[in-house]
Amino acid sequence: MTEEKKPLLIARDLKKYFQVGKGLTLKAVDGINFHIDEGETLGLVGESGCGKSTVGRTIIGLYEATDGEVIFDGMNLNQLNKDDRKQFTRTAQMIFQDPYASLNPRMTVTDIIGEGIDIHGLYEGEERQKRIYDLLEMVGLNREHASRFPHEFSGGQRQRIGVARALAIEPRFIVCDEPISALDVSIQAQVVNLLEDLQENLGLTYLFIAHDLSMVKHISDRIAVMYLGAIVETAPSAELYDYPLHPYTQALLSAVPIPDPTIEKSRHRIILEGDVPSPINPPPGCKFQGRCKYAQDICKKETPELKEMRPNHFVACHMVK
Amino acid sequence: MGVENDKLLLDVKNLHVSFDTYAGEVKAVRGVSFNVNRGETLAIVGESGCGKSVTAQAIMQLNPMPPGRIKEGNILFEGKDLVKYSDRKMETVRGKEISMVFQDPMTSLNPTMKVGKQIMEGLVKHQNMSKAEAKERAVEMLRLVGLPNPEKRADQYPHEFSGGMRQRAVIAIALACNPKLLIADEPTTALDVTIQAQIIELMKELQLKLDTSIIIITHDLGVVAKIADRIAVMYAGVIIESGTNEEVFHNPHHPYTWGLLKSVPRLDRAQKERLIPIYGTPPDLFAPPPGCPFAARCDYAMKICKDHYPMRFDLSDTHYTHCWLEHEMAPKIERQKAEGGAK
Amino acid sequence: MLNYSLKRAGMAILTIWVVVTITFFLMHAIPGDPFTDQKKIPPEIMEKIKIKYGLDKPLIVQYGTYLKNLLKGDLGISMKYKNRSVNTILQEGFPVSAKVGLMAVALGGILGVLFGIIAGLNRGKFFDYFVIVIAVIGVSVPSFVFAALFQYAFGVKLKWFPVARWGTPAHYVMPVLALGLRQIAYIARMMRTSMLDVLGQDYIKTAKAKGLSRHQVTWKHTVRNAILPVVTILGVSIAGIVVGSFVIESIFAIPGIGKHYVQSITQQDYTLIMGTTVFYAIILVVMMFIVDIVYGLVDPRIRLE
Amino acid sequence: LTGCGKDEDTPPANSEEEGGSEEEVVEDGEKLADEQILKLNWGSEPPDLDPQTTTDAVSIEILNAVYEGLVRLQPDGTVSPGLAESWDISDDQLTYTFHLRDAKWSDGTPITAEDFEYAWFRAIDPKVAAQYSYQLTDTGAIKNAGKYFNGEITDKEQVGIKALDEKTFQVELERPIPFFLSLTSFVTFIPPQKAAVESFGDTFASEADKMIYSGPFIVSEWEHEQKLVLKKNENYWDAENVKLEEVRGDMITDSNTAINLYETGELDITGVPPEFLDNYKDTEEFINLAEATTWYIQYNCEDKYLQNKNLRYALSYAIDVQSFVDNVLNNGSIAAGGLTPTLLPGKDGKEFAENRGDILPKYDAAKAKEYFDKALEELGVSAEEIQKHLTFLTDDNDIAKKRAAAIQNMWKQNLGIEVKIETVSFKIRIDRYDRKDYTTTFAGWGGDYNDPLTFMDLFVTGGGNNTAYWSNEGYDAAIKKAQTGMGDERIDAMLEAENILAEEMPVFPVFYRARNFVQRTYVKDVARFPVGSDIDFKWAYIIEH
Amino acid sequence: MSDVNVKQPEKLNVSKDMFEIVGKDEMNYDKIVRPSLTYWADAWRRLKENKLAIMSIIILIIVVAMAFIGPHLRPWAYDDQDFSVINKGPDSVHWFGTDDLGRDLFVRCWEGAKISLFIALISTIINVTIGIIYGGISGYLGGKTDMIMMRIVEIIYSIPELLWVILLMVVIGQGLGTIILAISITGWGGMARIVRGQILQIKQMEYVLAAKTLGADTSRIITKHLVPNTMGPIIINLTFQVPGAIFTEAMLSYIGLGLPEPIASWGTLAQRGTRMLLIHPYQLLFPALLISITMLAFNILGDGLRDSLDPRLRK
Ligand SMILES: Nc1ncnc2c1ncn2[C@@H]1O[C@H](COP(=O)(O)OP(=O)(O)OP(=O)(O)O)[C@@H](O)[C@H]1O
Ligand SMILES: Nc1ncnc2c1ncn2[C@@H]1O[C@H](COP(=O)(O)OP(=O)(O)OP(=O)(O)O)[C@@H](O)[C@H]1O
Ligand SMILES: [Mg+2]
Ligand SMILES: [Mg+2]
Repeated sequence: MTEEKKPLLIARDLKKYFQVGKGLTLKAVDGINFHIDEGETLGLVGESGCGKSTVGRTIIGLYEATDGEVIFDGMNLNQLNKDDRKQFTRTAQMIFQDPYASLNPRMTVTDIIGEGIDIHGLYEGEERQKRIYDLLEMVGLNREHASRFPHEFSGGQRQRIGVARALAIEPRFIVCDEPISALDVSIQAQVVNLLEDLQENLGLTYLFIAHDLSMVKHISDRIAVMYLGAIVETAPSAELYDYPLHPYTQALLSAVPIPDPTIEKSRHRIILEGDVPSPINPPPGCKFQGRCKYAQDICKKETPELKEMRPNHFVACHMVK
Repeated sequence: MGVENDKLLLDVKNLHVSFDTYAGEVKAVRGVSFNVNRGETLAIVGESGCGKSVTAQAIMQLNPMPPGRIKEGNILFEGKDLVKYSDRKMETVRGKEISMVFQDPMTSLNPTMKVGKQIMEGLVKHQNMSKAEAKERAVEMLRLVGLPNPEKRADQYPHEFSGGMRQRAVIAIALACNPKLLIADEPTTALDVTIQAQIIELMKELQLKLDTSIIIITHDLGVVAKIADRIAVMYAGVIIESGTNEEVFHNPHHPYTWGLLKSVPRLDRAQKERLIPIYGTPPDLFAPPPGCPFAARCDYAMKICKDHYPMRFDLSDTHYTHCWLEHEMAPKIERQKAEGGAK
Repeated sequence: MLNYSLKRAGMAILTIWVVVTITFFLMHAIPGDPFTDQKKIPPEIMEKIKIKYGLDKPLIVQYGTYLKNLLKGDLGISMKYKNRSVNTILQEGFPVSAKVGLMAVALGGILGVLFGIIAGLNRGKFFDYFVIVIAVIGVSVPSFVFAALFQYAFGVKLKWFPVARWGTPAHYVMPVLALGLRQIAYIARMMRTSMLDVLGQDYIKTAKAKGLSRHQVTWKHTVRNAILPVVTILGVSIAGIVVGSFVIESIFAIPGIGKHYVQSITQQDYTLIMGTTVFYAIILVVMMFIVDIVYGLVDPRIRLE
Repeated sequence: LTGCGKDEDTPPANSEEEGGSEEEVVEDGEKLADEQILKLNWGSEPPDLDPQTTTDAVSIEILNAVYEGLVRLQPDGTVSPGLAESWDISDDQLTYTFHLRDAKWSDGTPITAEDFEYAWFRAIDPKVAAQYSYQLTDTGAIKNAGKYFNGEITDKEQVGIKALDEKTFQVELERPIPFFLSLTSFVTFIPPQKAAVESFGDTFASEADKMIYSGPFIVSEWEHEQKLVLKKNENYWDAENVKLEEVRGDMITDSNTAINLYETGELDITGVPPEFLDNYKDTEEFINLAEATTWYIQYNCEDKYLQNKNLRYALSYAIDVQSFVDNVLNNGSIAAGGLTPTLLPGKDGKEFAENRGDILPKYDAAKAKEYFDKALEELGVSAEEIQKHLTFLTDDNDIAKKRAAAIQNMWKQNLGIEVKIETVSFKIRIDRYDRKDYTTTFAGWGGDYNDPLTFMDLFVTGGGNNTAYWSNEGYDAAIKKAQTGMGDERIDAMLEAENILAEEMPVFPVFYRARNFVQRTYVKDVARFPVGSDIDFKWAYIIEH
Repeated sequence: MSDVNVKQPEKLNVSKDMFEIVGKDEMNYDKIVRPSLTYWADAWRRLKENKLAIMSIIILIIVVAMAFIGPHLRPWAYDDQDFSVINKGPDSVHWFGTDDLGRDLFVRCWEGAKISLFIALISTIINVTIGIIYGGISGYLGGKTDMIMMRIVEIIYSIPELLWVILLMVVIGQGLGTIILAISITGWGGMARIVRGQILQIKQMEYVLAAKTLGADTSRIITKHLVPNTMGPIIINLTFQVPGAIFTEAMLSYIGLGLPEPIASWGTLAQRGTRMLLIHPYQLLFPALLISITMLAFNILGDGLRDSLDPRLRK
C-alpha cells in the first residue's frame, strides 16, 4: 500500500437532513468525514437505513448537503458553475440501488445507455450503436436486448443495464449503490471483475455500497462502517475483517452467511439486542449505545470521535482502548 | 402417494410460460416441474433472467397477461389446479394461502399509501380484523422485520424509506397473514447481513410455528445454505438440477451449478483474488437452442449437448440433473469441488 | 404548511393586483365607453355623465381610486344597472351560479371518474368505446345544443322538467346536465388514460398478491394514484363553472352571474367588468391553491415549499 | 288652444262590490276570466327603474306601467290626460299650464306639482347627468333648461319649469314644439315621488320596496335577473278601469326559451325569433306589428370614393330591396320608401310616409352597372381598387350577419365586386362611425318621439348622429324650417328634405322593421306604440278561456 | 420453433461420438437478432397494428381530402345564394340541404372543414407546444419558479378572454392569424397545468435522478424523461384542444373576431344550425356530424397513440 496516493474525494463534516412531517428532522447523514484516494475502492457497509445511499447521493450532487462540503478533485461541489457541473457529471457516475425504478419505462435500452453518450457527445451514429452493444456485452447482456424496454427484463438484467449506463461515459469515479445485490452470483462475479478491470486499466475510483460483506471485502481497499448516519469504523479491508474493533462491526461480521450448509449450521452469530434508535431523534452520545453490551455511562453522554487505534484503522468507540 | 399427498402442498407440473412480443414468443419458462411439501423450504437459484420470477408469479397468476400466458402445465395447490382458477377465485388464495414478496421493493409499494396501511389491508381482508387490531398487527410486523420505530414508520410513505426498509415492508406485507406458502423473490438482497439474518430467522420461526412452506428465490448462496431444505437450480427457463441442500452444495452434478458455486467470494478465505465467473451470456429465451441451453458456455459441452436436450438423470431419491455428462457413454471428468471462491 | 399558505396568500394578493391592473387598462383601451349608444349623447351631457362616474379624471387617477375602493371591498356601482352595486349583483347571483356549477362539476366529477375507471379497467371492450362515444358527443356537441335539445325534449315535449326559470330542485336538472356533460367527457377520458398508466405499475401486482379484490385494488390503489390529472382539471373547471355560464344561464333563465362576464364587456360596464374579474380571480386563485394542497394530499411525494 | 281630456266626474265605481263575484261581460259574449293575470317576458333585468336616468326599452316598459306622466298615450296613439286632468296652452304655444288631478301615490300621499317640478329639474341636473336630459333641453326645448344643465345658470327661477301651486304645473318652451304634449308621456318627464327619491337616496329604485308608484300598477315582487311582478295599484286614479290584477314578467333573454315557455303555456305573449316565423305566421295568435324603425345602408360620405354620388347610386341600385325583404327578412318588415318609416303622423290626417310616397330608386342591375362604370371613370380607379377599399361594417349577431351576407352577395352579383364584411360588436361599430373609420354599413334608427322630425333631423350638417358625414345646405335649411315652423309647413319642409336625401343618397333606406310576436287570443287590449314605450297594459284584460 | 427442446426424447439413438467434449463455443447457433428499434419507430409499429387507430387515420385523411375536393363536387360556390331554395332539406340536388340564404350546405360544410381543421391544427400545435414546455419547466424546477410561473397562468386566466380578443380585433383586425392568436392566448394554460401536475408527481422518480447524474440538463430531463411519462394526459388534452379550437372559433366569430360572412367554418355552421335546431334540424346535423366523426377519429387515434407510446402495453 503506497502512501503517496492523493485523495480524489474528501467529505468534510457532511450532513444531510430530511424534513419529515410536522417540523421533524430526520438526520440521515449526520456529520461524516472520509476521503477516497484516486484509484481506490472504498467500501461502505452498514445497517439498512443508516444513510449509505444518502451519502452516495449527496457526494454525487443529487441531494444538496445540509451542511459540510464535498471536495472532488480539488473542486468544492457546492460552488460549481453550470459547465463545471456538467464536467463533473462526466467524471462522476452512480449505479442505483433499485434497478427498475431507476430506468425510464418509456426508453429502450439503447436510449437509456446512449443517453450519457449523447449528453456528453462522445460517439455518434454507428459508433454509438457499437459502443452500446459493447457495453451490453460487457455487462453480460446480448445485443438483442437493445431495443427492449425495462419492464421486459428480469431484475438482474435491469441492474446490468444500470451498470452499463454508468460505464457508458467512462467516468473516473463511480458511486456503486448496491450494484450487484440483484445479480446472480455468476454475473456478480462478471460485474465485479469488470469493475476491477476498469479500475486497473483506467484508474477508476469507487465508492462501493453493499451488504454483501464478502463482496465488499473482495473489492474494497478500505471499508467504512456506518451506523445511523455516522461512520463508526474505517480500516483497510483485510484489517477490518481480521480485527474488527467496533462492537457493531463485530456483530455485522458474525452475521455473514457462508455458502455452505454444513458450516452455516455450526456457526454462531452475535445477536444484537435492543431497538435501533430513530434517526429522527437520535439519542445523545454514542448511537450504538442502546444495543451495545459494553456500553458504559460515558457512551450515553459523549459522542465518540474517530480515533486511529491501529495503523490506518480508525474507530469511534469509547470502549476500544 | 396417499400419505405423501397430505404433506404435499404445491405441485408444479410441466409449467410453460411465454410472453408474446412483436418479434415472437419469449419462452421464459419452458417446462418446469417441482413440488413443495408443508413446512419445507425450496430455494430456487439460477442465472438472472432464467425465469425464476416468472415461475413464482405464475403460481400467483400475477404475470401480466397479455403479453404473458401460461401455455401449458398445472399448478396444484393442495390438489387444486390454480391455472384453472378465475381471477375472482384467485383472490381467495392470494394473500391468504399464498403470499409473495416481490423483487423490486421500490416499485412494489404504493407510493400514495402509508406503509402501515399497506400491511393492514391484507389483515382486514383475510383475518377479519378491525382497523385498530390490524394497525397493531402491522406495527408488530414492522417490528418483527427489524424496522426501528415501527409506530412512526407505519405512518410514513414508501419514498421516505431506504431501500432495505422498503424491502422489509414488503416482507411484512407478505408475512402478515400467516400464509401456507410464502414465495419470496429475492427478499434479502437489499438488506444488510444483520437484518438479513433476522429476517431469515423470522421466516424459520414462522415455518416452525405454522408449518409454512417457503419458496425462496435468491442469488445469495449463503442465504440458501442457511435456510433451504431443497434447492432447484434453474437455467434458461428449465430446472437443470435439483436436490437437497447438502446434495447440491456438496455434490453438484451440473456444470452450471459448479460455476455458480465457484463464482462466490468467501469471507472465510484469506486473500483477495480474482473471481471466477461463468463466461458468456445465457441464450435469448425467444430463440432457445434445441439442445442444452448451457452448452454454449459449458467447458464440458459435447456434441450431443448442442442438439439434444439432456434427459433427467436421477442421482438419488431427491437429487436429479439434466446433463449428458451423467450418461453412461459420456467421458468421466473430474468433478469440480463444491466450493465457492477462487482457487 | 402555515408558512406556505401565508406565502401563497401574499402571492395571491400580488396576483390579483396584477390582474386588476392589466384588466383596468385593457378595458379602457377598448374603443367606446359604457355610454356609447346608437343615439349619440350630446357632448355636454356626456361631460356631465363622465364627471358623475369619475371618468373625466386621468386614467391613472381613476385607477388609484379604484384600488382604494377595492381595498375597502367596495366594487362600485354598475354603470348599466345604475342602482345596483357590483357587490350586490355578485352577492345575489353567485350563490345561484355556484349551486348549478358545483352540481355540474360534481356530476362531471363523479360520473367522469366512474366512467374513466370502468373504461380503464375494460380497455378495448364495449364500455371503453361507450365512454369514447359519450366523450365525443360531450365535446363535439356544445353545451348550448344540449341545453336547447333538453329544453325541447324534456321540457316542452315530455314535460318532465320545467322548461326554464329558477326555484325548485327540478329546475336544476337540465342546466346541470347540459353543463356536466362536457365535464363528464373530459374527466372520463383523462381518468381512463391515467388509470391505464397506473394499472401497469408493480404495486398493483403487490396489491393483487395481497388477495385484494379487483374492486379494492381499483379503489384503494389505482384511483388515488391516477386521480391527479383529474384534480388538475377540476380545479380550473370549478373556478370556471361556479361563476356561471353565459349560454346556459340565458337558455334556462337562471339568475346567476354568468351573463355578466360577457355582457359587462360587450356593454363596457367598467365597474362590473372589474368586479366580475376580481371575483373570478379570487376564486381561481383559491382553487389553484386548493389544487396544490390536494396534490400533496393525494400524492405525498409532491411537496411544495 | 285647450287640450282637454274627458272629465271623469263620476266617482270611481265600488270595485269591491263589483269585482270577482259578478261576471262582467266585455264584448260580444266574451266573459272576463276570474284570474286576471298576464304572463309575459320582460326579456331582461330592467337596468334602471329611475325614470330620469333610464334609457333602455325594458325599464321604460315597466316604468310606463307603474308611473304616469302628465298625459298617457291611448292605444290609438292619441294623447289623453294622465296625471294632468287638463291643460292650457298659450297661443304662442310656448307656455303649457297643466292642472293636476287628485291622484295619489301608491302610499296614499297626494301627487303634487312639486313632484313634477322636482323630477324635471332632476332630469336636467348636471349632477344627475341624465342621458336623456336632451329630451327636455333640446327635443322639448324647455326654456333655459340647456343653460341650467350646462351650469350657465343655477337659478331655477329662470328655467321654464314651475309648480305654480300644489296642483298646477307650468312649462315654458323656447320654441313651439308641436308634439310637446305627447312628449311629456315619455319616461324622462315622468315624476317619481320626491320624498321617495330623497329618502331612499342611492338605493332608490333598486328594489320593489324602494319606490313609490303612481301608475296603474305597482312592482310587487322583483327578483333580480329572474322576475318582476306588477300588481294592480289600488291607489291609481283610474283603478276602476284597470282590469288586470297582475302582470308576471320573467326575464328570459333567450328567444327560443321564451317560445318554448309560450308553447307550454307559461307565457301569454312573446316575441317570435326569425327562425320560428314559419311556424306561427299563419296562426291566430301571430301578430306582426310595424315599428317606427328604419334600417338603411349608410355610406361614409367623406370617404375618398364614396364621395362620388354615382358610386353610391351604383351600390344602392344593385340592391333588390323587395327580394331582400321577402326572402332574407321575411318577417313582415316593409320595404322602405324613404327615410321616415310608417306610423309617424304627417299632414292631411295621413301618415308622413303616405304623404311622401315611395321616392327611392328601384332595383335595376343594369342601371347599377352603368352608375358603377360611370363612377369608376369619374374616380379614375379600377373595380378591384374599389373592391379592395370597400368594406361592409355590420353587427356581430346572426341576423345582422345574414343581412350583410345577402347585401354583399347582391353587390357581387350585380357589380362584380366582392366587398369584405366586417363584423364587430355594437359599441365598436358605433365607435368606428365616430372615428369615420368605415366605408359602408348597415345602420338602424328608431324614433324617439311621435314626429317625423325624429328621423328627418338625423343628417343635418354636424349633427351628432350624422355619421354619414354628409352635408347639404338645402337639407339643413329644410330641417331648420321643420324645427321652427308649425303645421303643414313643417311637414312640407320635411318632405323636401326626404327628396334631397333620396337624390343625394348618403344613406339608402332598405326597410322598416316589423316586430313579430305571438299573443294568446284570450289576451285583449294590450296597447302597443311605435315610439317611446312599446307596450301598455293599462287597458289589457283576459277573457275566459 | 417448437418446444421439443424441453421434451424428453423417448428414444434417442445415441452414439459414442456424440459424447466427445468440444467445450464452450462462441454461440454459433442461430441468433435471431431482433430489429433494433427506437422508441418512436417502435411506437409507430405498434400503432400500425391497431386497426381502429388506422381506421381513424384513414377517416381523417378522407375528411382532409374532402375539404379540398368536396366544394368542387357541386356546381355552387360556398357563397352562392339562391333565394328560391331557402332552408331546403337535403335532397338529390342539395345533398346536405341549404341554409337560410339558399346556400348549399354540402359545399359550405367542406369549405368549413378547410378553415376549421386549419385553425384547429395550428392552434393545437401552438398550445400543446407552449403548454408542455411551460408546464414542464414549472413542474420540474418547482419552488419559486413554479410559484411565479403558475401565478402568471392565473393572471392570464383571470383577465377576461373577451377583453383580449376584442382588443386583438381592434389592433390587428379580422383574419385567420387573429383567430389563432386569440385561441392561443389562454389555450395553452390547461395543458401547462396538466403537465405540471404530472411532473410534480413523477419528478422524484429515480430515473430522473439517474439522468441528472448523467449530466442531463433541464430541457433534456423534461423532454426525454418527464414528458414521455406524461403522454397519456397530454394526448387526452390534445384531443380536446381540437374541438375546443373549433368552437372557440365559432364563439369568436359570434363576437365578431371570427372570419366574417360569407366564409363558413364548422363552428359557425354548427352555431347557426343550432338556432335552426327545432325547425330545420339538418342544418345542425351535418356540421355536427362532421365534427363528431372527426372528433371520434381523433379520440380513437389518441387512444391508439397513447397505447402505442406505452411500452408496457407492448406486444
Ligand atoms: N413482460 C415481459 N415481456 C417480455 N419478456 C419478459 C417479460 N417479463 C419477463 N420477461 C423475460 O422473461 C425472462 C425471465 O424473467 P424473470 O423475471 O423470471 O427472471 P429471473 O429469473 O427472476 O431473473 P432475476 O434473478 O434477474 O430477477 C427474462 O429473460 C425476461 O427478459
Ligand atoms: N426523501 C426522503 N425523505 C425522508 N426520509 C428519507 C428520504 N430518503 C431517505 N430517507 C431516510 O434517510 C435514512 C437513510 O436512508 P438511506 O436511503 O440513505 O439508507 P441506506 O443506508 O441506503 O439504506 P439501505 O441499505 O436500506 O438502502 C432512512 O431513515 C430513510 O428513511
Ligand atoms: Mg440504500
Ligand atoms: Mg426475478
